[in-house]
Amino acid sequence: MKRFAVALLAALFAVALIAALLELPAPAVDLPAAVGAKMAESGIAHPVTAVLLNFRGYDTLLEIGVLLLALIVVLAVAAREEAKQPAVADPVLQTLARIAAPLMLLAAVYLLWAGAFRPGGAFQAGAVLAAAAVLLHLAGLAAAWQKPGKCLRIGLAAGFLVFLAVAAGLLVEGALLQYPPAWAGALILLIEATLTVSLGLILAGLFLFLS
Amino acid sequence: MTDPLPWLILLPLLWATGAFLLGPARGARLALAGTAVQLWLAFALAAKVSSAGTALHHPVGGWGAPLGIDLAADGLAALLLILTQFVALPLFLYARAYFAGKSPAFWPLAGFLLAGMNALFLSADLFNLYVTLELVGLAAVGLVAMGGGAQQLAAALRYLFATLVGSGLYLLGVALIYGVFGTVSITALTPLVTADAPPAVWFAAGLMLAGLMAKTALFPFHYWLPPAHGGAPAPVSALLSALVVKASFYLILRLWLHPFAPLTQVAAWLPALLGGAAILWGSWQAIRAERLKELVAWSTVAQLGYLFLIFPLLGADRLALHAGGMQVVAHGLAKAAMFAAVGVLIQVTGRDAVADVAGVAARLPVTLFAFGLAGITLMGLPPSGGFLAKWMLIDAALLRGRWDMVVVILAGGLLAAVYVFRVLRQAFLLPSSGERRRVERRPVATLEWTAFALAAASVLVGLRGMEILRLLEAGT
Amino acid sequence: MTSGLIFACAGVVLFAMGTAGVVLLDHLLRRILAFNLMGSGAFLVLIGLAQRDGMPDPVPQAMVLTGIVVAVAATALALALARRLFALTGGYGLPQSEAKDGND
Amino acid sequence: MGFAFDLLLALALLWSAWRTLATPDIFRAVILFIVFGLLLTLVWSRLAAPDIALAEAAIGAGLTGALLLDAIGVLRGRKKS
Repeated sequence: MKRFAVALLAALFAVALIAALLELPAPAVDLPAAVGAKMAESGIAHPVTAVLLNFRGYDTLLEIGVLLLALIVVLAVAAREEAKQPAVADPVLQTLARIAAPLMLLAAVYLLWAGAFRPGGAFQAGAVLAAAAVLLHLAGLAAAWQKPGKCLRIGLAAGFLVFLAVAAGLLVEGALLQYPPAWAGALILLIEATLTVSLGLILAGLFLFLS
Repeated sequence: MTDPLPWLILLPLLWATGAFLLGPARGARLALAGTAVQLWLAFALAAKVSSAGTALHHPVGGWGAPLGIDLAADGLAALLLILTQFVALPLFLYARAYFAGKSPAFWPLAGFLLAGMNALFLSADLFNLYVTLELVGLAAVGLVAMGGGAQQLAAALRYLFATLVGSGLYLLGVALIYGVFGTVSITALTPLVTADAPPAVWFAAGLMLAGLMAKTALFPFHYWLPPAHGGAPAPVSALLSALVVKASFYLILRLWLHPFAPLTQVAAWLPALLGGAAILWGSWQAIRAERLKELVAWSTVAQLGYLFLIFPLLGADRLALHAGGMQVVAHGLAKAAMFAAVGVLIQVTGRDAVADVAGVAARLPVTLFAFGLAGITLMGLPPSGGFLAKWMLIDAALLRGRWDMVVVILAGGLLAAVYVFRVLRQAFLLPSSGERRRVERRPVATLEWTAFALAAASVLVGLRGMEILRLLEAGT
Repeated sequence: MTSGLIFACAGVVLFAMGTAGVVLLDHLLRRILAFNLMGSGAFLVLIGLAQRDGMPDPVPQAMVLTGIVVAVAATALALALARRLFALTGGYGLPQSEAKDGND
Repeated sequence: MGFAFDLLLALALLWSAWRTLATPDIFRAVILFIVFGLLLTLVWSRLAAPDIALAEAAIGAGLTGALLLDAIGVLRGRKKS
């Protein structure tokens, strides 16, 4: 009964909303034009990265906070689970991982560099780094992580801390995260580079602390 | 540190990360120092807002809305910022004594929770608000799960799915708003949203408000609250019940007043109806609850109901807005005190059934006094903040001839008296059995006195009502 | 009808499906899957609707990137809790509410 | 031509989502979810959003898929023993 009612409600909602979407006026505010007009001041040549790290960089700062927070919860909850025995080593997978991991590292560096003027950036690069770590783990070449030591903790938090430090430092001169145009490119690159490492560690950690 | 707005967000993020790196002992000290500075910043902000008489803005990145994200603080935001830091500071003292270094995840999670709430109060951008909602929601879920037992995990998961569906509905609303208007800045949207807006905007308003109501545990979306707030460790329950549900309520009020005012008039009776149901149902369940913390958690469901009564009464006389602001403050202080007191009772007796507090008053007078003072606020007796809130609410209802609401408000007060006295009667009048006394632990003084301080504040805040109402006038 | 509008409509259906799934399903991992579908639906509406005239818009694209990362954080958190609950109870589902609620 | 392709892609996306929720076997549901993620990657590139397509493939389908597969691996292993 409940099942049927919820399904019916969802279907009605979808039909009504789609009907509402088919007759919309043009938007009153033209943000893509505003982004285009300010691109030169952003220090970045790729519009999506410019929005992500400059125009709406504050969203990104909080989002890294969310990710770090999720990792802290995973650590707190998973710490009590008994350690699993290492995965069974599969020679084919091992060879594949040995070849793929360095290539993925290269791909991450490329993606980070590319983010300044074409699709790519810290998130994609970090995800590729994490994927490399997960692959090594699945091939039995890297153990699952136990409780993180000092170094690993610093690595996990470094990206967020650098981002915070830049945000706070810029308050001396102006608003939160207000990059001076001359420095914007360099500061964003610094943030992105540390973020790539930390994101790679955090995303890999979500997997490796759990398994 | 000229502008307090960004620092109220940066500081908790900094000490949260510090606590993650340095461990619980130093983390607790960082948290206490950081929160003390934040409290000072919140008061400084309130003073600035009051003297300016309008909202303060801070354009993040220097771009300004709609290209960038704006932070904005009006009287309502300043009030909630003060409340949050003011409640969190004693609760952190309490938590340090309660956990005694055993719960390493508490401090970083509490820091992210506070950062998320402060960011939520200050944001003037609908999508940025989505990120802050997730920050608050996930931190709160993590804190509930810290207990580690199967029941706590189940409660945390139930809470997680409720909060994720809530923010999912909110996000779809934001997507529709961006699609229709091309911006998510509240300031830019306010003149654009009118009563003849396309149907998609009505959908968006409905989705966003419904999602936030689910997060605020408004009846009938309250099912997740009693197990989550009743099952978490006492300092966590206090933080969640006193503050976290208020964050999503604040956002409902904010959106109701600002971009969506032309749309919401027609449906103002709906939240009030649900609020009335919450008062009666929540109080009834609190009266029937067997466990102490469950009783206090159901009382939160009931007390949140009062907040939703204000919507059809909002108007030029601002009585209802004042009543809402006062109720948020009074309940925040009282509920933090009550959970803190109950935490002491449970720690000392080692049991959590209402029947187990029999005769405990002789040994824990301070704690029971704190519970009673908090109860006075919840019942709405003078001179407490709760009295002032309910008085103004009744006044606003009478002005509009809403006798039905007056009846519900008075009935809610009586029912609150019943569940508060249920506990006090056990503690003061009934004799305790001797075999229980032997297993009891001695109370920790810090725990008792922080609970008492919060309870005393919840009563005394009624005497400072004028200041609070004046703050609410600034730019809201 | 542009690509944007088609996928916005698909996003609405996806969102409705996901929400119904989170509400109705019992298996925890399935509810996590349903939550991810729900989020993807909202992202599709955001991009599809903003680009209904066929022009790419970097602002919602950046928002969706943020949203994807938030979603994976929520998913990992949910999985950690679900796995821990499984280790304790041996069950995939949530035990019936201990609060006498009458709402389940 | 583009319209027909978009329509087919949207239908395939919805079908994979539906099967993800309706399939009785949880392992199969996770695999279908990964397929869904890959189809979504295609959708993002159709919408001229290559950044999202990259992120979806790496994070949405890849990492989330790996997390889920690992979770059911554990659940299955425990159930047998």
